[in-house]
Amino acid sequence: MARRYEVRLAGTGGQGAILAGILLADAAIRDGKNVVQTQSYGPEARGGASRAEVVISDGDIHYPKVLQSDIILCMSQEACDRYGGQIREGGLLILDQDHVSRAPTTRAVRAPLTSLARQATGREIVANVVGLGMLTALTGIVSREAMEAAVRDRAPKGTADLNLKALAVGFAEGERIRREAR
Amino acid sequence: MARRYEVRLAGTGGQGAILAGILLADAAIRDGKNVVQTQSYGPEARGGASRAEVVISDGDIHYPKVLQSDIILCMSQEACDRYGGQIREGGLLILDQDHVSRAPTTRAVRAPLTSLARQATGREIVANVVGLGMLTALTGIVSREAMEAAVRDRAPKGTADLNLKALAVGFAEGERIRREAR
Amino acid sequence: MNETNETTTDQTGQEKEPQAQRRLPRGQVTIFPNWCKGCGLCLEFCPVGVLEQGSDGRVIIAHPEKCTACRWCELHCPDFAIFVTDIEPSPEEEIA
Amino acid sequence: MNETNETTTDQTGQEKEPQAQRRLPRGQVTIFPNWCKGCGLCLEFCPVGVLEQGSDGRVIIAHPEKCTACRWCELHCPDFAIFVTDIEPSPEEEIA
Amino acid sequence: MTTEPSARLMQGDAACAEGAIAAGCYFFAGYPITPATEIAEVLARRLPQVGGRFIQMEDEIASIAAVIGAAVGGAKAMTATSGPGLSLMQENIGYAAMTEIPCVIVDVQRLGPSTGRPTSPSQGDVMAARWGAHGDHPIIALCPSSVRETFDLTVQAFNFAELYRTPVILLLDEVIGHMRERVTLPSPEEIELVERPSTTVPPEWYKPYENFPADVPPLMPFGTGYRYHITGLHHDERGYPTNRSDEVQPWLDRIFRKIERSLSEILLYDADGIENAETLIIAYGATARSARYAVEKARKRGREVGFLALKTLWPFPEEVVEHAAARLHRVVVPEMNMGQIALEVERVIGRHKVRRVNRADGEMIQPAQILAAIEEWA
Amino acid sequence: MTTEPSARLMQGDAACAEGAIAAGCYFFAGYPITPATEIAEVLARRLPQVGGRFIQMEDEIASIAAVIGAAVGGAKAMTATSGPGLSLMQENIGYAAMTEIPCVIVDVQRLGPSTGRPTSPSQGDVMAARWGAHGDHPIIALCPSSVRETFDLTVQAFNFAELYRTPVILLLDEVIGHMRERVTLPSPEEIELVERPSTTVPPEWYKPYENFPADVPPLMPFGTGYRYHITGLHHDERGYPTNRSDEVQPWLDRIFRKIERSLSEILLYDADGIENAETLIIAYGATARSARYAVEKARKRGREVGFLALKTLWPFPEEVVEHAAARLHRVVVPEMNMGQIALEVERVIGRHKVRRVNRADGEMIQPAQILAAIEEWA
Amino acid sequence: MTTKQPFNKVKTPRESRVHERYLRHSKKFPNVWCAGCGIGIVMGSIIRAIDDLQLDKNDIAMISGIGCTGRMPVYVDFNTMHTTHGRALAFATGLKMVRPEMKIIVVMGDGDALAIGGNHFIHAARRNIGLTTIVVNNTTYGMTGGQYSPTTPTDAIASTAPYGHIEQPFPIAELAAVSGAAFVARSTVYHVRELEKYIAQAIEKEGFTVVEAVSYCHTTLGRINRWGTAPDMMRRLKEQSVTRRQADGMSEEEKQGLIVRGVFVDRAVPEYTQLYDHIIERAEAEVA
Amino acid sequence: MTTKQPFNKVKTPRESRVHERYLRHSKKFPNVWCAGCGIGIVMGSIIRAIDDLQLDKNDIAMISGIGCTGRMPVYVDFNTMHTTHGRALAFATGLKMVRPEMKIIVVMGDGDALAIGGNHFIHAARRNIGLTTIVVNNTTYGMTGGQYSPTTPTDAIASTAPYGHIEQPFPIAELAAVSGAAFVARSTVYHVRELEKYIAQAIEKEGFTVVEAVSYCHTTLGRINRWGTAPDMMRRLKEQSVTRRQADGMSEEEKQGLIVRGVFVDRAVPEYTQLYDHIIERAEAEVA
Ligand SMILES: Cc1ncc(C[n+]2csc(CCOP(=O)(O)OP(=O)(O)O)c2C)c(N)n1
Ligand SMILES: Cc1ncc(C[n+]2csc(CCOP(=O)(O)OP(=O)(O)O)c2C)c(N)n1
Ligand code: SF4
Ligand code: SF4
Ligand code: SF4
Ligand code: SF4
Ligand code: SF4
Ligand code: SF4
Ligand SMILES: [Mg+2]
Ligand SMILES: [Mg+2]
Repeated sequence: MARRYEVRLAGTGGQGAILAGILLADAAIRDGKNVVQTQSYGPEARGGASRAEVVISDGDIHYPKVLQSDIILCMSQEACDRYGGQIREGGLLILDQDHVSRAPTTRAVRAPLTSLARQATGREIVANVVGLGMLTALTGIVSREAMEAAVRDRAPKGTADLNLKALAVGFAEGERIRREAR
Repeated sequence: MARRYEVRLAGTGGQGAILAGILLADAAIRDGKNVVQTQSYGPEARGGASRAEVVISDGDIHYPKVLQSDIILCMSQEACDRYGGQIREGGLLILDQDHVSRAPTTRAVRAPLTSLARQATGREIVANVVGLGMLTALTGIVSREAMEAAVRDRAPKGTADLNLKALAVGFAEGERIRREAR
Repeated sequence: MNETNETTTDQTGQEKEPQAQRRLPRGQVTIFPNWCKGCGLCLEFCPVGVLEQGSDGRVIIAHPEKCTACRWCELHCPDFAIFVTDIEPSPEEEIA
Repeated sequence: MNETNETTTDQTGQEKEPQAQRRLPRGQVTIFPNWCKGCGLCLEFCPVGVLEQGSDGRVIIAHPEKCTACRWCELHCPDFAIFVTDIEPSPEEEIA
Repeated sequence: MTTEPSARLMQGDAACAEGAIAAGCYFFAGYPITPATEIAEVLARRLPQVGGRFIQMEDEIASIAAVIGAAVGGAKAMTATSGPGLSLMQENIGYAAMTEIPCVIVDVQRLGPSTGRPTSPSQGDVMAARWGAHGDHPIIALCPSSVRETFDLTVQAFNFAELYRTPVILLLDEVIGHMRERVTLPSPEEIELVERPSTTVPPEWYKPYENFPADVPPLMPFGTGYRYHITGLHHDERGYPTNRSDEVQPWLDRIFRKIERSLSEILLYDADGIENAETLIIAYGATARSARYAVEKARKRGREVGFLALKTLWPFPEEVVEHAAARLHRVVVPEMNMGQIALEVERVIGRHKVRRVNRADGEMIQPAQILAAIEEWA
Repeated sequence: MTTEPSARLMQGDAACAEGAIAAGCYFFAGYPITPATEIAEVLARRLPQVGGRFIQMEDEIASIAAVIGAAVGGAKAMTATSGPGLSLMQENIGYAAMTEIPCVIVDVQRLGPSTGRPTSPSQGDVMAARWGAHGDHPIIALCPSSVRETFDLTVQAFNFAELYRTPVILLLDEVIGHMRERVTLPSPEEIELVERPSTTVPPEWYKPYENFPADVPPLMPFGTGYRYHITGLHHDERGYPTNRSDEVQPWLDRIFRKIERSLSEILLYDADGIENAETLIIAYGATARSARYAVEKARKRGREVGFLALKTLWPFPEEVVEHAAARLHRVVVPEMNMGQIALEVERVIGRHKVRRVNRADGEMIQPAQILAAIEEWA
Repeated sequence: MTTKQPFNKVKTPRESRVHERYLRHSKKFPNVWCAGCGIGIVMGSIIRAIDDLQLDKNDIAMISGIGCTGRMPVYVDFNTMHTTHGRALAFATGLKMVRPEMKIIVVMGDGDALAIGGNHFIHAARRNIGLTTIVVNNTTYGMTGGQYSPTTPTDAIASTAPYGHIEQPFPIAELAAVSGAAFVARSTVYHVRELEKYIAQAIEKEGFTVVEAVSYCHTTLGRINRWGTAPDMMRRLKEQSVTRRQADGMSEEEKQGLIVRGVFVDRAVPEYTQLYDHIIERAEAEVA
Repeated sequence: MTTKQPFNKVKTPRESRVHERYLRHSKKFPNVWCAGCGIGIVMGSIIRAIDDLQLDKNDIAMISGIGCTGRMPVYVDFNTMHTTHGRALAFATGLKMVRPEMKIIVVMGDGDALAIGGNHFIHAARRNIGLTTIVVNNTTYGMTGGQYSPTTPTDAIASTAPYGHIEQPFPIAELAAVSGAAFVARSTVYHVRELEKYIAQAIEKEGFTVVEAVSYCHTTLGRINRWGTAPDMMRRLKEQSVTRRQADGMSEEEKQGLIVRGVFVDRAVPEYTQLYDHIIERAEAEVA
């Protein structure tokens, strides 16, 4: 079986975890990869905690859910409490430190996604895309161009620029962290 | 198995075939017999052709429908066309000659039940009970007292006398025919 | 047009004695006995008593000559068992 | 009772300078931050601007002293996260 | 004229209504439908005579809803319908299973599918009774084959409903529902009644969906001081909605367990001649009468025929059937449908042992058809 | 970034909607319900773009009714719902079966019973799809396990509906319906479409329920000059109500026969590794994905595992399963329910060969559970 | 003076023997209804109205639910459909959506239309979809034998109200009006000419239209309440009904128990399928 | 002049912190509703009304169907039941029949009450059974994400009406009135005091009573239509509503799009379960 990458994106309703999952999945397709994105959320169509799961592979993807995450992005404390510990040995845990104070491991990557979003765009709502930028930069699981193309095409009408800006900020932050880690 | 008597009473909706079946069944119980009465009729609860079947026995009655009739009372041509031929060898077929002109056998007993009812009570509606009286007299399948008691108890409110009169007429007519046949 | 109400003119303009005219049938009633269920609506509401109940319960045309072609019966028969045609006086009648 | 509208009497009958009275808090606002979802209803409709949005999105009591105990906020908070008690002037205030 | 004073002529539908009254039914909600209407009509007269309440609702969905509502208020409650109404009730039958509200649903089966032939009998709703509602849940379904059995099983249906906090479906058919038969009803003392179990814990401690110690926690009626929550969402032991999968499966396991562990009480049937049988007949409802007739005829002809008349259809008496058929190679399953209980029989004893006898044209299975199946195979 | 231009990310529900459009669906009526709402939302936008019509009705009963009405007008028509809605639709699904009106009903299964957990997956409606409506009638039910298969089977569902004049139920589950997956849709030329057969006989001779020569008489749309009658009552060949039992059974036999004689076209499945298998896994829907994962893992561990992924659930592929399991003693049937297709598998191959793997708590069956069943038994 | 009929000139008004052109009389008569039932009278009014309007039979559909009234479509030579109890309007809505050019007449009993079917009734009215609904209001469930219906008069005895009925009846016309119907009228089977006229108006009008045809069921509710024969009940309709104009001058008490006949609503509201055509235009423009 | 709060005499009006006595706050908060949703405001009004009336919590049942509004019962410390979509009134009818002494409050969304549940709504009103119905009318299906509902304004965009909505909305209050309700009133979540008053009146009144509480759903329909935040939508309620008295002086055009607040019906009609008591008396007399 081809290598499976399993990504989990989690937050509270309205933080855009699911949109982030869709963007990541879309980018993977642009990179010629196979991908499956699933999700779970609160009552019926709205509200509550929400999470997206993205499985990326070069081959077939049978089981569509995450078995053990390679990458987790947590945008709320609740999400971190619930999923933060389920990362595989050597996996990457990204936390929005504006919302997460306690983490299950010291090896998590922390960044103030929400503040970065606000500073760069004036809108906290794009913190998810900042996170995606970081994730892209830190893992290379999808290419930067694919991610940009995905954001450009899929961002809600009239918000493409805003989101691309957020993505760039995230990407830069990711790059910075990578450099520092080296 | 104890002897089963199978009786079929048939007419068009409104002629009271089913009520006749109930009265006969009730009489059989008063005679200490076992009895099952079933019925079939037109659309949903009302109208259309209707027929009642009564199975009387001293023992258990398993199959509740008529297999081959011992006795048939036909109050309409349609009923006679449909059921008249299904009588067992040696069985009794009673026809209301006011409504039935063609019969499947010459050995049927014919009587002007409707006219008798009208003459005796002024109401054609009790032709069914006239028929029951005849049937009782001709077959003895139930006792006259039981039949009278059934009619007395079960006739629609305020019509007991009317119905008893009709029964008596039918009984007399049956006796007459029996005498003649001897 | 006329001075009294006692006489009227028919459509041909011919003067007629009212009694006679009233007796003259203006509608011809037909019954399909197979469809008639003998409900009694037509006969109970026929304004002039054309119809009666037959011995088999179905309706019969007892007084055809009385029919005024009002068509109450036809319009109300639930079974389309009765209908009425307008009759124009036949030549004989016209000269009667 | 008074000749001008400029001064009023409080319930104790004491005369007061209106400016001062208006500044006097008449309601005490309490917030349960755990229940507040930061919807903004209370702060947008508070007639006197008592409330503001905190950095975590939840509401904070920025100007407690302005509260007139109108209870708009309490009655409209969908999350029962804010309530208001009426304050009777404390002894110090009464003699202030 | 030698009348036994208590013997009387009674219709199946009326026996069902009288059985309900005898069982302590306090509330009936329904919507007319042939051939079940008579049950409503009798209860419209009878219930207020005993202080109970009858209501005709705007449709079948409302009827079963009202029945569940009344049961939550503490009443023994029932509705009655036929196939089309059963289809409409399915969503709320599932609700009753989910919330574990006792109630009785009578389905007097007529010929389907759809409007079919309303005055003709059928046994076409057997599988719909088990599987009609979406999602997984157990159900109890009983099926009488005489007027007296209709009375008895109606009482039993109420008892099971209360004992196991579950909807119970009583499957009559047009033959049984409309048939009048000589019947002697039991006296009130002879009738064993189950009253709804009550709790002794104080209201603050009450858990309407408690997993332990019993599998059937008592259901306290609304208005008695026990304030709690009922929901068709998956819920925790207190009845509050839960999103935790680890609270769902235990609940589901419990509601299946509460039935399974009481199978010996729930599974009702009559068996005879099983021991020496060469051929076994399995039948239920009106068809059991045809079958019994055929069995007696066949025995007269010297055939060793065993007869299993099922009264409990669901849960399906797997062990009973397996045991009865163990030694045999020939099992005949006559049904007024295209083969429904036969599927279960096949599942339990293997497809190739089973000879189905079916008709779904609105006529009873004739004894001759069953006889032919016995002979053909012998 | 090496994008194949036609590959795209698509949600299962959207693929269902696009499949409908590709199949020529002209009319959709529905009522929102999680997790099927997206199908309606996509079609509300898409249908009028292609000249079709969308309506949101007041409930699910009205939705399926409107779909049947539209189909009578000649339109390919569909509705989509989830378990609670399926329960409500049952009466009219039976009507469609009785009147032989082609239509497609999508049920995106969520965790039941009752309201259950609306955003969680389940396969709890498999039996309800077959048996939910009262009375006897056949049904076709298809079940995809990927986004692309959802598209394909939606097209297939319309084709079967028109070919066999029958309601077809498409059983998705929440995983498949809400999942987004890379998918390359077929081009229009690649899609095989069935248009409703038409008659050449003059209107006076037209018999909408003719028994011969074909088992599927053509259904002429209202408004095309063929005036005839449609009824949920049992009817004769012209469609008029009949009380004659000798007209009922032939009709019933025909509607079963029309499906049975086309089993080779209707039964869709994927099989692999059956020949040398020691253990067989039978799965469908989202669970087929868990199973496929487990199968590959088990094979890596050296086990000979056969895999049968069912796409047609009803009619149940008896012969296919019997054949696949003939040599075997171990068949594992994992399902997100308490065991529904397992019942059929048991019926066909015998209870004792079957190992059920079930969960009905709103979580997918995990590959490890299936693996364990394989190992445990090996 | 004897009538020699063969020599008379016989004038058959066009509408006379109208059934020969509109009924499937060959196979399907006599009909299932009880002798004297008003449903057949309504059927007559409908076919005469259609004849007046000179519509093509191929363009007409008649759809019903279940009940005695629901049996009507089988007799008429249109595109006919006998659906499930209460759902006729929902079936008809689907047909209308895909065949907007057809004239669709939905006939229902009071139970069919307003008990189990009440929701579809108010929603079809709200949508103002182009269907003509004819409710034969015999104030009971005839088919199942005289149970109380949503229009049974308070205090009547019914087979499920042996001690007297305690519910208020729906005012059908008013309910349709408040729900949004474009045309609403009420008449009775006694007033056949008026009924026919209202039915013709309703069929012609675009949008959702309702004609309540008050009838009776002498064999069930009538019998239980000892209201007499079909002619007796017909007489009651005549005596107990007034026109809207007559009713306007009456107090609420005076109106109690009376059937008010007339047109209650006749307004211009855009019809649903026509509005939907605009949606298609907009959508097609969007993709173009 | 600084406020030394500890020394002030603090007066908590009885109704303040009323949630502490009526809500199951311990386990069930925060609630599921989106920030700023009006459903919580209606819940507040209901418990304050109940507090006003000094009812015993054991005698109160709150029953709902499915929807965001349908989630209300889980929070309140009464006998509570969350039923199936649209059927709450039918469940409540059964409960009322066997527990006539209880005060039963049925809370439903506009879809729950009037789409799938429309029939039960008009029939409960016709029967005049003693239930208090509170319809939280946010003019959409909130729970499923902003589809059009029976009260969505014509021309609004909804997730299932991407090209604009072409149906007329139901006038809930008028529909309840014509169906037979004993008391009908309408207010909004802006006018909480009024709402609370109407709810109290509705609970006290015997018979079927309806309070329509106009709300909004900013996260679904509001977002799709760019109607702004919860406060923005709250402002619209304030600006777009008038009292019945104000409306009386207006033309139909002027009233278009306005929310008319007030009591629409308040009449004496005998309540169903009380009438049924007489049936029982009659029946018991018959057998005695
Ligand atoms: C779902 C369903 N419920 C109940 C019935 C039984 N049923 C048949 S007709 C009818 C009512 C008939 O009353 P109405 O609609 O007023 O028509 P009428 O016979 O009076 O013309 C009922 C309840 C049915 N066929 N289907
Ligand atoms: C039988 C059934 N159909 C559909 C649904 C899906 N559903 C849940 S809530 C809802 C509508 C909610 O709208 P409304 O009643 O107005 O309540 P709100 O959420 O707006 O308060 C729907 C359609 C369901 N749960 N059950
Ligand atoms: S109205 Fe018609 S059916 Fe009735 S008696 Fe007259 S002709 Fe016969
Ligand atoms: S047309 Fe008028 S007058 Fe002539 S028979 Fe008919 S009802 Fe009588
Ligand atoms: S109204 Fe309530 S929830 Fe909203 S911001 Fe104010 S305190 Fe918080
Ligand atoms: S009580 Fe009135 S003044 Fe005080 S904070 Fe609340 S809204 Fe503002
Ligand atoms: S039962 Fe009543 S409504 Fe039905 S046909 Fe007879 S008279 Fe007419
Ligand atoms: S979706 Fe709308 S109605 Fe539901 S909680 Fe959110 S704002 Fe309220
Ligand atoms: Mg009626
Ligand atoms: Mg709503």
